[in-house]
Amino acid sequence: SMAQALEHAETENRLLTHELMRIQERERAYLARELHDDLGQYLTGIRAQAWLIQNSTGNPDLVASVGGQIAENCNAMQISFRQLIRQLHPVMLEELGLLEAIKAQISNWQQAHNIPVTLELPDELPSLGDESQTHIYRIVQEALNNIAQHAQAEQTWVCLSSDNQQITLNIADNGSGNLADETAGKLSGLGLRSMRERARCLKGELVFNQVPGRGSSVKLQIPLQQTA
Amino acid sequence: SMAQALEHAETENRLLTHELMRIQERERAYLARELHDDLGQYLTGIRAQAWLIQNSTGNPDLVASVGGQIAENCNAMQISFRQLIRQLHPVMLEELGLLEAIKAQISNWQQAHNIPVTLELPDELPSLGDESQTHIYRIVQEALNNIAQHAQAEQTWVCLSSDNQQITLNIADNGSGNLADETAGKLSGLGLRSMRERARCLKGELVFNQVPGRGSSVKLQIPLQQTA
Amino acid sequence: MKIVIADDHAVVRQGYSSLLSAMLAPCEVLEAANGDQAFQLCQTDSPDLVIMDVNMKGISGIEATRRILQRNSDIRILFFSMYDEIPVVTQALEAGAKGYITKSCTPEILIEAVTKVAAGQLYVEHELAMRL
Ligand SMILES: Nc1ncnc2c1ncn2[C@@H]1O[C@H](COP(=O)(O)OP(=O)(O)OP(=O)(O)O)[C@@H](O)[C@H]1O
Ligand SMILES: Nc1ncnc2c1ncn2[C@@H]1O[C@H](COP(=O)(O)OP(=O)(O)OP(=O)(O)O)[C@@H](O)[C@H]1O
Ligand SMILES: [K+]
Ligand SMILES: [Mg+2]
Ligand SMILES: [Mg+2]
Ligand SMILES: [Mg+2]
Repeated sequence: SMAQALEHAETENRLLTHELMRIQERERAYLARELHDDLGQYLTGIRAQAWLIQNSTGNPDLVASVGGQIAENCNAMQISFRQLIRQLHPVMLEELGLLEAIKAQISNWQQAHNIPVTLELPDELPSLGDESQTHIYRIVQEALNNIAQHAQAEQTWVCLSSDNQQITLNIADNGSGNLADETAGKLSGLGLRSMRERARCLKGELVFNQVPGRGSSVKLQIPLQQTA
Repeated sequence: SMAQALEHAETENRLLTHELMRIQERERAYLARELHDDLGQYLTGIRAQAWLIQNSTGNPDLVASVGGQIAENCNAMQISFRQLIRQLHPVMLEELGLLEAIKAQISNWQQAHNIPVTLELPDELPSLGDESQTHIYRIVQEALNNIAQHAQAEQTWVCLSSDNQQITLNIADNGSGNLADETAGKLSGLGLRSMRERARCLKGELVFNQVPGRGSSVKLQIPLQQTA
Repeated sequence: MKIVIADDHAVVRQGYSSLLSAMLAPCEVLEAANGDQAFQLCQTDSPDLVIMDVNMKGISGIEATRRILQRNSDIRILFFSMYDEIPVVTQALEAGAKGYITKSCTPEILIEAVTKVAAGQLYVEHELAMRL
C-alpha cells in the first residue's frame, strides 16, 4: 500500500543517512588518530635529532649520521602519508582532470591487488563540473573496491567513452558474479547504494549486471545535455 | 495526499543524502589538500636542511643554526596540525570519555570565540556506546558552531545531566533567537537537520526553542533503557 | 645509568636513544616497542629509569607502569606522551610515575626531567603542573 511504501521509503533513507554519518565519523576518527599518532611521533623523533645536532657541532661524524637519519625519517613520513592522501581525495582531480586521475587510480589499484585492468579512455571528455568528476571517480573507486574484495576476478575492464549524447562508463570483471540481488528490491552494502546515489546526483542511469560464475559489471550512462 | 507525502519524503531525504555526500567530499578534499600542500612543504624544507647539515659537518656554526631551523619547522608543523586534528575528531573521546571531551571542546570554543560558557556537567554519566558518545559530542559542536556563527550572543549555557530515566543535554544562548522556522515544516541548513538525525540515531528527542531577541536553545533528551 | 625507552614508534626511540646516549654518557639505552616488552626488560635488565609512552599497542603505558612497579618499586618511570590532557597526567601519576612531560617539550626538558626523576625527584612539565 501507499502508506507502507511511504514508511519503507522513509526507513530506507534514514538507514542510508545514518550509515553515511557513521562512515564519515569512522573516517574522521581514523584520520585524526593517524595524524595524532603517526605525524606527531615523527615530529617528536626529528625534533630530538635536530637538538642533538645543535649540541654536537664538534662531532662531525655524529652530525653527519644524525643528519642522514633526519632525511630518512622525512622520506618515511612522506611514504606513510602519501597513501593516506591518495585515498582521501585525488588531489590530481582538479589539477589534471578526470582522465588522468582515473589513470593514476587504476595504476595504483593494479599494483596493490595484482589484478590486470584493461583500460579504455577517450582522448578527451566533454567538460564536467568538479562535483560530477568526483562522483564518476568515486564510482570507479567503489566498483574496484568491490572487485578486489568480493569478485575473485582474474581480469578487469574499465571503459569510459562519450559521444554527443552521453558519457558511458563500464566496469567489468570476470569473477564470481554475485553482485547485487536487485530482485529483492534492496541493495545490501553501502557501496552499491552510494553508487546509485551518485548516479542520481549525475542525473544518470546505473545498471548492475551479472552472470553467476562469469563475472559482473557496473554500467553508468550520463546524458550530456543535463550534466553540469 | 499520501502520494505527495511519499514524494516529498523521498525528495527531502535524497537532498539530505546528497548534501551529506557533498560535505564529506569537501571535507576530504580540504584535508587532502592541507596534508598534501602543508605537510609536503615542511618535509621538503626539512629534507633540504638535513642535506645541508650532512654536507657542512666541518662548519659548526652553520650546523647549529640549521639544526635550530629544523627544530622550529617541527614546532610549526605541530601547531599547524593540532587544530586540524581537534576539529576532525576528539582523540580523547574513546580514551577519556564524553565528559572530558566536552570539557576540552568548550574550553577551546570559549577561547576561540571569546563568548563565556557556563558549563554544568555531572560527575558521571551512565555508560554509553562509542557511537552514542560521538553523536552527543557532535550535537554540542554543531550547536556551538551555530551560536558562534549566527546568534550574536553574550552568554552561553551548556548543561548535561542524567537521572535513572534519561540523559538531558541543553545548550542555550542569549542571542538573536531566530533559530529554526519549524512551522514551515522545513529546517533550512544542514546543521539543524543533522542534529535531528543524530537525535534519531540516539533514539532521543530534540527540541529547538527560541524567543526572538532573547535567545535560542537546543534540548536533547535520551531515554536510558534504549541507548547502547 | 640504564634507561629503557618504551614507545611504539621507531622514530621516537631512534631519536631519543641516540640523544640520551650522547648527552648523558655513560648511559645505556634499551628500546621497547610496547608495554609488554618494557615490562620484560625491567625484569631482565633492571634499568634505573623507564621513559614511557601512554598510547601503545597492547597494554597502555599506564598499565605497564602498574605492572612494573608491582614487581620492582625502585624503577623510576617518566611519562613522555602526545597527550596534554590533565586526566591522563593524573592517571599516570596515580599509577606511580615520578614524572610526566609531553612530546612537544624540547629535548632539554626531557634531559632535565630524566636527571631529576633518576635522582628521585618528581618532575611534571611546567605548563601541565600549572593546570593540575
Ligand atoms: N564485483 C563483484 N563481484 C562479486 N560480488 C560483488 C561484486 N561487487 C559487489 N558484490 C557483492 O555485493 C555485495 C554488496 O556490495 P556493496 O559494495 O554494496 O557492499 P560491501 O562491499 O559488502 O560493503 P561496503 O561497500 O559497504 O564496504 C557485496 O557484499 C558482495 O557480496
Ligand atoms: N543559536 C542560534 N541563534 C540564532 N540563529 C540561529 C542559531 N542557530 C541557528 N540559527 C539560524 O538557523 C539557521 C539554520 O541553522 P543550520 O545550522 O541548520 O544551518 P547553517 O548554520 O546556516 O548552515 P550549516 O550548519 O549547514 O553550515 C541558520 O542559518 C541561522 O539563521
Ligand atoms: K602517545
Ligand atoms: Mg563495497
Ligand atoms: Mg549551522
Ligand atoms: Mg605511541
